[in-house]
Amino acid sequence: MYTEKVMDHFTNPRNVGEMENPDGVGEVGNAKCGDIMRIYLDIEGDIIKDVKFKTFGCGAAVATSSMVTEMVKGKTIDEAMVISNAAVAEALGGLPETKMHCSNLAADALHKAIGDYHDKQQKKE
Amino acid sequence: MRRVYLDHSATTPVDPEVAAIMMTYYTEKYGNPSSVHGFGRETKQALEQARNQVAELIGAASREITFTSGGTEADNLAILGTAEALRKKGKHIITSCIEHHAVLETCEYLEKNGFDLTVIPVDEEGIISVDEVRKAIRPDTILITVMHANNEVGSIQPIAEIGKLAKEHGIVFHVDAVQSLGKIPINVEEMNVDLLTVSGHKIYGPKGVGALYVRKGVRIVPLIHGGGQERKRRSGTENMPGIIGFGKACELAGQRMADDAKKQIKLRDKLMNGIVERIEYVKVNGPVGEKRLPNNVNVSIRYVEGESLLLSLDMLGIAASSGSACTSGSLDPSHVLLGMGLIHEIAHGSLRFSLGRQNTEEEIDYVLEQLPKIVERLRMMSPLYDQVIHSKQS
Amino acid sequence: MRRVYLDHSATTPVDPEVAAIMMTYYTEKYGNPSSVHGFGRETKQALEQARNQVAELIGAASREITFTSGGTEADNLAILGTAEALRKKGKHIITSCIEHHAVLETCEYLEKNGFDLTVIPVDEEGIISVDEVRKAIRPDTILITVMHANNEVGSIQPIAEIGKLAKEHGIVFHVDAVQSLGKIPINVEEMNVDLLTVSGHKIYGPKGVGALYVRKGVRIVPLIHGGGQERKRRSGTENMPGIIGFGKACELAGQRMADDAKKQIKLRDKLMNGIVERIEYVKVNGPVGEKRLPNNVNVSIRYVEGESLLLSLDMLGIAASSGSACTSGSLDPSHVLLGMGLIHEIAHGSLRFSLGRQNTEEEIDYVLEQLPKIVERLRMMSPLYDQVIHSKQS
Ligand SMILES: Cc1ncc(COP(=O)(O)O)c(C=O)c1O
Ligand SMILES: Cc1ncc(COP(=O)(O)O)c(C=O)c1O
Ligand code: FES
Ligand code: FES
Repeated sequence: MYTEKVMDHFTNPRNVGEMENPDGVGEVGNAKCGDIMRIYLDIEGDIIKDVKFKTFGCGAAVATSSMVTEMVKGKTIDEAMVISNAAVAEALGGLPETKMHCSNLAADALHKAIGDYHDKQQKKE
Repeated sequence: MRRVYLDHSATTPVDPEVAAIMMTYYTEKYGNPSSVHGFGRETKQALEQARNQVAELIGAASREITFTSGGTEADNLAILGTAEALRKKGKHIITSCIEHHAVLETCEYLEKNGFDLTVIPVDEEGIISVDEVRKAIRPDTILITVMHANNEVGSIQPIAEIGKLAKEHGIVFHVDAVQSLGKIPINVEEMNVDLLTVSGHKIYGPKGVGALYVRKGVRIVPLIHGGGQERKRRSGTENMPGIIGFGKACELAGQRMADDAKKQIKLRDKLMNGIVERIEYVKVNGPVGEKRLPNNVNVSIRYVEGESLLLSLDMLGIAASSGSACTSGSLDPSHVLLGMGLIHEIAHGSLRFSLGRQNTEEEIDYVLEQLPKIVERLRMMSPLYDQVIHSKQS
Repeated sequence: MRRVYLDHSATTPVDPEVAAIMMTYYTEKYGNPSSVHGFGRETKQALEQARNQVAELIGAASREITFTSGGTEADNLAILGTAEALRKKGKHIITSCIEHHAVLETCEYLEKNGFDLTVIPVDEEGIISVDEVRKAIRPDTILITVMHANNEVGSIQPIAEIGKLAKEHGIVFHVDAVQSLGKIPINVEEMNVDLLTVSGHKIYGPKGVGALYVRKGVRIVPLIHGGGQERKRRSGTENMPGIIGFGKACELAGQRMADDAKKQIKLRDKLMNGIVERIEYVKVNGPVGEKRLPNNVNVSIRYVEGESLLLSLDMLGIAASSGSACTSGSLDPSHVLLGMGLIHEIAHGSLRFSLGRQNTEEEIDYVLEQLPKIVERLRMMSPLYDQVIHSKQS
């Protein structure tokens, strides 16, 4: 069902955890299946220095969460903003058809966390 | 790697004795039972013997057994066949909210085509109330279709009482006994059942074969038309090896039922209690004791998701199943758990272990050793569990 | 006793290689392909491989194959499923008078339920005229269903031409290819076929499994509702060992088709000519040469009755079949032979030998040695033959 890469990220998820005083937090629930993901960002300048996640969801949800954290670490927020659901799925070597929606969780949470970062910045100014 | 199969409600291995007989009918006694020659006659005889073996396990007469390609087809034949036969008499059908998709989808198909459907709710243990069925009966009710035992939570239904009700009102009564066959006694006479579905691959027989019991005098319109096999109820060249294997599996099930149940109840309770003792925030789904199938364990483990549990168990060689939305094509968690009143979030983290003849106490120990570690790891990843920990600490 | 099996059109033995693979899936790799765990995954993969093996033999894509419980179910799914899907578009269906009961009975069931049916006649060789089909087409025609090769007389139909016609008129085209699969090439693209029925047990695969090819974009309503297996086209736990066996049998059939045909054509002609040479008052039924299946011999032997012939052959270990009314439940002789214009009396004494991979020249010699004696004996008993002799003498 899942590719080796998906199973690897599911078994050894990268960047699991929380963050004290994150610069941005995004949480999304997957309306379709009830799964939840939360992502924390540590941003310096416009570079994503560190990232952590927590996910309640299926194998694909966990794997895409883990994958997306790897993909954004060290990137600028603009680069991170353009990471799409499809790109995450592709980076994992693909997902089963019925599981494509799971990748929404990861990308959406990321984008939401960046949005949160922007909001906080604006408040500071 | 070690492999522990605990998904016998999904399907079972074929008993070696059953497989050996089937083999003969694939390669040596391959005649078509409709043929006049010796190759045909020898299989024809075996066909009637198998029919008898199935009939005996449910207290029916041989002639009342129609072989099908499985439980799903038998459910369809029962429901669509009755609806078609009685459409002039009435258009109301009663079923329950915890039926297998083979029943629910078929009833819904009829609903879309002009029939009226009443879906009876269940209590929190997953048991249908006879009273609710009584209240649902209308003058134009033509069929009541409910399952004997539920495939997800193992709840055993009050079939004999519903049967009595159906009989009093002259309503055709269909029972899906796919999960109960060979696990608890079935008697179509005592239960007042008119149509009863059984399937081979849940009782150490082959996949691709099942049967519908049709009480003498009850009329159903065939689903599959053609050569007129099975007394014109089900056309198609008979799946002889499958049928013979199913017959043998029924014979063995009859002999072993009491022993199997005794052994499995012990393992079931050990596993269920062990999980509750070792893991926090666990809910047992379904009834306990007499009203539960001997081989079913179903628990909801909060703050973790079912598919992730399954995958993690699988990596340790443990095969189970889940009512999680994430394991099904549809995106809703199990309609059975939701029907029992579980909220989405809890239904999502449910796990079913279904025991079989070959399982050992040692295997249960292995599961009880591994499962808590898996849950711990997944909870560490879960944003929902965070909140529990935090609120505890504060 | 010596046993010569010449009834391969009724059913074939399972190839030992096929049976061996199936065995593994009964007792070891028994997982349900819908399951998340390893037991499920290993069968899921095998399921898709089998789908591919079937697809290849008919020039289709994997996704276009839906597994069923056999040829009969596939025929029903094609016909009922199309009728249901297109009932708002039109109610006219075209078929031929020599179809298998799985097609004819299903069409007649629809006719009883408000559809219009045109049954195309055949010529004396048992071949449908494309012109007749053309003439039958109406604006409300939704389905043309004809067989590729006839099971009784082996006549091969002009499928590609009818397919072209169907395509031109935008009519769904279903072909029952149960008898032609593995015997002559099939290509759904070249033949312009939308739906195609195949079955396992006619090609050295297992009984109880078949498939329907459904061209991408063609919509059919399912016959069997439930868990939504087979892309929602056919619910029910997949008959994995059966499906895998069928897949393997298709692969083998593809490899062996040319050789098998060559060998069987030789035996076929030897048997057919041998009978004509050795026995008086014999009529060959069906076409000769290219338009006949490589493995079919069908003759009417006047002044004797089919069942008596079969029983006499059977006593010598020879298994064949007959179009006699006496061997069927119905009391009319073969609708195929009658459709070809044979009178009752002649159809009654018809005999079909259908060859298979294992048959030898020596077996044919044995039949040619025994059959004349049997016919002689039965004719001695026949009052019809009396008259012939008398009229000859006088
Ligand atoms: C209660 C119940 N009914 C029907 C079925 C369908 O039977 P089959 O798998 O033989 O199609 C199943 C199993 O899948 C079942 O558990
Ligand atoms: C032409 C034809 N169609 C359909 C069938 C039915 O297939 P099955 O025996 O797999 O149900 C047969 C054989 O019985 C056949 O010869
Ligand atoms: S996130 Fe629920 S199905 Fe994947
Ligand atoms: S005489 Fe007996 S059936 Fe024909």
